[in-house]
Amino acid sequence: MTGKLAWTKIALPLGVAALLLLAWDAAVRVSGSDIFPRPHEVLRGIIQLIEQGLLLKYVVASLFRVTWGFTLAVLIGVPFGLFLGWYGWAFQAFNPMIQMLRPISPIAWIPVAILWFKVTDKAPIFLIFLASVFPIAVSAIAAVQNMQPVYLRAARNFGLTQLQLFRRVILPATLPQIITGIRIALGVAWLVVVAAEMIAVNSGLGYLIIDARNAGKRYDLVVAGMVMIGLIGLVLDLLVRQLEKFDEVRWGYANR
Amino acid sequence: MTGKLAWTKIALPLGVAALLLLAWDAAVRVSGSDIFPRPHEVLRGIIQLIEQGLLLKYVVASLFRVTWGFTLAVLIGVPFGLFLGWYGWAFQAFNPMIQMLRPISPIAWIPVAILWFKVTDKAPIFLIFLASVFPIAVSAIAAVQNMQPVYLRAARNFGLTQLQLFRRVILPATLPQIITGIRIALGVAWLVVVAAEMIAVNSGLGYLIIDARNAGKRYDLVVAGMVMIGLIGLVLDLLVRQLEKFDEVRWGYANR
Amino acid sequence: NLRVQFFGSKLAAETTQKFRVGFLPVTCHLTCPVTDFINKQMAGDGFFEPIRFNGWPELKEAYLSGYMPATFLLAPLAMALREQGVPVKIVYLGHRDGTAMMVHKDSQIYRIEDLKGKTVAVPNRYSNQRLLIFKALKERGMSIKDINMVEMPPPDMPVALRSRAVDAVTSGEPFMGQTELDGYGRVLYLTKDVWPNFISCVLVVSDDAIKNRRADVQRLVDGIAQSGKWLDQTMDHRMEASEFVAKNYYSQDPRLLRFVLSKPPDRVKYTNLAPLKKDFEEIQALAIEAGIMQGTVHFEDYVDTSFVKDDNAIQPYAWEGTKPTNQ
Amino acid sequence: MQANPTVQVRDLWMSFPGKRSGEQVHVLERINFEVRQGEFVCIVGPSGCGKSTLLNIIGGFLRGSRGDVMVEGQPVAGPDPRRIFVFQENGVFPWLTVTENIGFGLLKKSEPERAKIVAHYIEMVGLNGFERAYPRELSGGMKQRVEIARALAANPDIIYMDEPFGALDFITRLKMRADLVRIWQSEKKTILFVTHDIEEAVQLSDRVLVMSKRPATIQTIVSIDLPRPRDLDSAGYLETRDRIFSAMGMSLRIGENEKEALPISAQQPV
Amino acid sequence: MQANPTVQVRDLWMSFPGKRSGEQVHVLERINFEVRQGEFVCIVGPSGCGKSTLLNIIGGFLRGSRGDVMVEGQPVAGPDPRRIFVFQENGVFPWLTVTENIGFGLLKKSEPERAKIVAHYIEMVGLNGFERAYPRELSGGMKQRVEIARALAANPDIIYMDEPFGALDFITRLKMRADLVRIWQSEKKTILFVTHDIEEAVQLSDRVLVMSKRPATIQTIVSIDLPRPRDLDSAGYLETRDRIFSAMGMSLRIGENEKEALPISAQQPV
Ligand SMILES: Nc1ncnc2c1ncn2[C@@H]1O[C@H](COP(=O)(O)OP(=O)(O)OP(=O)(O)O)[C@@H](O)[C@H]1O
Ligand SMILES: Nc1ncnc2c1ncn2[C@@H]1O[C@H](COP(=O)(O)OP(=O)(O)OP(=O)(O)O)[C@@H](O)[C@H]1O
Ligand SMILES: [Mg+2]
Ligand SMILES: [Mg+2]
Repeated sequence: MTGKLAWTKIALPLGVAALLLLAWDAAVRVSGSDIFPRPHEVLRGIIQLIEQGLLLKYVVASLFRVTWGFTLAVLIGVPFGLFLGWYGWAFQAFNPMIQMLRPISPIAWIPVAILWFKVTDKAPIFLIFLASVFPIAVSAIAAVQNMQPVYLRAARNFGLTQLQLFRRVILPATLPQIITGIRIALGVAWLVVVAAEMIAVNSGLGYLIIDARNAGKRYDLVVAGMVMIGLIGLVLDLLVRQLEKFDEVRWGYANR
Repeated sequence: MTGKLAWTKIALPLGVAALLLLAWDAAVRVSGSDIFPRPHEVLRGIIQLIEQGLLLKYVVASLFRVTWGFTLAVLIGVPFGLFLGWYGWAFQAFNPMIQMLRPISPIAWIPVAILWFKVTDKAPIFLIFLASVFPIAVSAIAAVQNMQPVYLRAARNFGLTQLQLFRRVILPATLPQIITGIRIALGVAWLVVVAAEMIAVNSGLGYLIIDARNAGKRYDLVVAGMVMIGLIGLVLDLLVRQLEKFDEVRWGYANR
Repeated sequence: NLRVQFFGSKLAAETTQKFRVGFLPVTCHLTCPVTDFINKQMAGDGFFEPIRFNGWPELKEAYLSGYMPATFLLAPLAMALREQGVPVKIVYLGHRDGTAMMVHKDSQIYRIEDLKGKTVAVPNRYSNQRLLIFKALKERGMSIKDINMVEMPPPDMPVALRSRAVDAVTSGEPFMGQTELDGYGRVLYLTKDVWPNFISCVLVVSDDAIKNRRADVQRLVDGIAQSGKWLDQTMDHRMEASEFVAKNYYSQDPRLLRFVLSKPPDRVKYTNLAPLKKDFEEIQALAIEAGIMQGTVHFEDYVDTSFVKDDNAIQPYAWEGTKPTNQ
Repeated sequence: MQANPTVQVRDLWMSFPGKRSGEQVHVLERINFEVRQGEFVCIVGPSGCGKSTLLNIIGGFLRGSRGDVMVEGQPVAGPDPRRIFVFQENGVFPWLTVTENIGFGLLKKSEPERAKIVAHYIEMVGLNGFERAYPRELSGGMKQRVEIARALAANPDIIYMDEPFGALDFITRLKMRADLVRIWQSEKKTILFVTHDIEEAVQLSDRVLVMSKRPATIQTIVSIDLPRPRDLDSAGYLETRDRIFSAMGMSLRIGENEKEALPISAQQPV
Repeated sequence: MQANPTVQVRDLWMSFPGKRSGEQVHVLERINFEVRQGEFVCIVGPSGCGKSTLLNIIGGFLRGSRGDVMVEGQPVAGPDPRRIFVFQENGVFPWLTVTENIGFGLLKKSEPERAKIVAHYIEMVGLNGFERAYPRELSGGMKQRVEIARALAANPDIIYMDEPFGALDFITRLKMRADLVRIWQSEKKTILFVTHDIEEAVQLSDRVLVMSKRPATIQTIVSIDLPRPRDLDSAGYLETRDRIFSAMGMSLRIGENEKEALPISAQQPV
């Protein structure tokens, strides 16, 4: 059973990946284009980055910025979302503002970021924070508002302080849904890393992509940057999904 | 009661908005900066756009692109997500790919979009689609995987065809969570509209922002674009939330 | 044509279409809209289709994808593309001089030497502004290591300088002029002070277009040359161009363009735009030093001078503008 | 204060907004009764008549459409930790273990004290060995016992119980009844107890409120003056039980839906 | 084929993986029994002993750790629409109205036919007037009746019911029992019925499986050869009932947990 599980967990996605790579390669070859890189060219690009010692540097730089921006987003977005979800008046007051702010592109925020944070790492961190805090807040608000009534009633019955109520009932009751929101937001955080690293930073995978796009015909490096971001995204998502294994949230998941 | 509700629903957010506007105005005045526009300057910018007949044109253009990209994302993301959530092998096979693709910035996809769709409206639509399909798919997958076991069992008991099962049990059971995912994705779709409209289109609110940025010091128009996107985001979110009122999904929401 | 278009064809520009030319809303590409506008005024219709982009990467990618056969491009980038095997030829220049390095007016930076240890923002690695800094520093016995160079989209440079997030900025106009106009930017140098006859942007066309649409290319080069001369003919022409370009092509404040085109008048020049070997050899030498070229191609590879037989013989457009609208 | 009414329901009406048609579902009509302090009152009535609704209004989780509900002299504004509710739907927190669930109402107590109380009630409801299990690992009856233990552990003055023993087997049920009566007697609690088991009502309570079909009114209130422990074979017991049976039969017979109007004798041939 | 075993359970063992300690929770041990076609079998046993687990394994929703379960001659691979399960937890779909829920198993029928069947069962479970209500607008007992109607409407060959009448009041319960027996007799269904009400078991079934405490074995199987309709005052009825009572008492007395070992006489003084 475990043997079979491990097999499908590894072999299936690898098979799919192999098929995709072949399709990609074939498509480029058939199109006769010399603009778009073929998989082995991308690999060569990655190797070149490794040799230059840039890959690790860029990965670390982006991870640093995303980690900060995203952690701040979680630390602020979850409590804020729970708060708004629970207190109707707060929701009425602030929800329209949230809904207005969240669709605004990080690119539009760049001038503000520069003004506030100059050309430091804080500027991209701010942009990443801004893009990911709203999905988290929205999912936390929705999770509270969709809580099962019977837990609410039971909770209200025991005369908890507000803090206890949040800590011991609302948070755990909403955690499974919030984790889904966090997973989506983590993707969004990386989604804006390229825009965020437009700001005068000379490192990072987003910078790599911008720089390679500016360079003549280095789409092998553009794709290399995309692949690296994708791989990191995959690993981070796996890590976040480990949270779902904790006893405190397992109740929210059907047995798979 | 309704009177009071209406009051809080309108007066509270307006109050918050007014406070924010005042704070913004004061901040710009105190900083003595002349780069950042004050609220009335933004209003003037919006009026100017209206007079030039541009505002409506831009709003319609962006709405057109977002509507297409987003609708495609919903039409593909929801069934695909439900499918992956239900069939373990499909999840094993495709989930890693999804997790890899979803953090990749639309900016990085621009070259691909230009190659495939040239400088047509299809290119930004593709980018918007790409950015919003993954949040939708992820939330649909999670929703299926977190379905309450008892509904699953009841559903499996009645010997439905696969299609009936999806249509009559899995979709309605997951809809409340999927709607949250759709709301988040709608924000993400707008989040990337600026990046998407970088591709030589000469209309749209994203284009307005880029164009105003290129104009040296037209931050009044940049902010005007942000405000318009924000207002549209607010309205669209309100519309999507109307879905929550349908009987078929109301069960998923605590009585508010 | 059954070829899979998914990954782009080899710069095969569709011959049936109007000749497309890519440009950005910067003064370096001013001749593109000017040519188009004057043509439309004189002939009722333009003979080419100017496609406005908003940033370098998209412009270049649209060109690479074969969407348009010609475009304005950064000179070092065009050369690097050729070196990377892209069938592209420089046929004419976009302008000469035309940019500046700005510092904050309250800063203590008065000479290039004062940049030591300071943060300087350039648009990207392939911009000629960056090469210009190499040259300026080298001539003063310094090197690129003496400053902290960062890359930044030009639209963000005014804010960055205003908030003193960086000490100096340099990019194409009108962003530099904007800082000066708003009173916080001070010119550290104009390009002509460091690198007379500096070239930042050039007009490039694909080999394919040179072969199959020679007449279109020739008309384009002639038009660009004529409008360049027209611009430099009188200050009135420049003021006129500021109006119609700002309004119809760049959506910028005409004041800004007027400022850039007149203060001083030789801040940017649109004459003498035939590509010369010595200019490009200098650029190439710096590009190799800056690590953006290998040096495997030469002037003859990336420039096609055959469209400019005699630059001096070309006459400015005989068009006196739409004066009444200026009132 | 002894023997003062603890719960007073005066002219209570309740209707739920009708879904589509706009017509309302009238659930409670003109409900009047009082519960004295220290009294054990059972509520019986046909399924769907409004027992849970009534209890929820008294508990402060719902608001009546009309009328007053006072508890300890105050109008009910919301739930209160001195009055614990045992829900008909399972209200055990799925993210807490059995121990944590039972200790939920004891946050103010010190750690060892809490542990002692929790251990006591785990013992009482017979969940030894499942202290660290999560609700998903429990059977239906075990979850119900966790909820009962959680309510008792909080040591409230008033306990509202909505069919608390519904999922328990016969023996466990007897034991829980005995335990509940013991706690009620020794700690002078007030208990309002909804049940669909008439024998249970007669065994437990001082008074039984018999509700009619929806829209529910109070059909009769049957006082049970039998001494405790009650002898289930005594004539008094049997007579009281049969009075309630026939009252409930009546409540059906006067209901609109004649189809459901099974005579009491229906208990004979199945 | 008549009188062939429809359900065969042979040497079935079941244990759940223990949470933290790694030690397993042994639930079923060496379970052996058969159910003939057309038989009505009740399962009784103490709360948490494994009744739901056993039924879930037979229904194909869980897999035993060891042993064979055959239904109609085939090993059980999963749920089957000819065998409908009524869950202990409420399995009514909250997004469907009462009508839609009850008609859920009838997708293959034509629209008018479905409407007719649904109307019939709505009538039977007494939910007239609530056809278009959603489950959140129903009381606990009403939801349970919806689920029963949904199962019966699907007209399966075998019905597995896990405490289906737990939340019903006395009268409704009697009516549902009578209806179930009528359907069972007229349509020759096989029914496996878990209950915690021993009277109910004796009233309904051909045989009663008495399970012991966890790890549950089959304590005894009591055959009930009383004629139907059953006379609840007949000596045979009372004697059978008491045999099961004492078997269940036994099952407690031999359990490990002496605290729970209440003697049968516990039913006397409360
Ligand atoms: N939220 C609601 N919206 C509309 N109607 C409701 C709602 N809650 C309950 N009802 C209706 O109120 C009536 C009484 O419900 P209640 O739950 O009080 O019954 P009950 O006496 O507790 O029944 P049971 O013994 O089956 O639990 C029912 O007819 C039900 O349909
Ligand atoms: N998913 C699970 N994980 C671990 N243990 C479980 C699980 N499900 C049930 N158990 C254990 O199995 C035992 C039997 O549970 P089951 O639900 O079959 O009891 P039951 O006889 O139906 O009881 P009740 O009458 O209370 O419904 C219980 O001790 C329970 O703790
Ligand atoms: Mg009830
Ligand atoms: Mg059970």
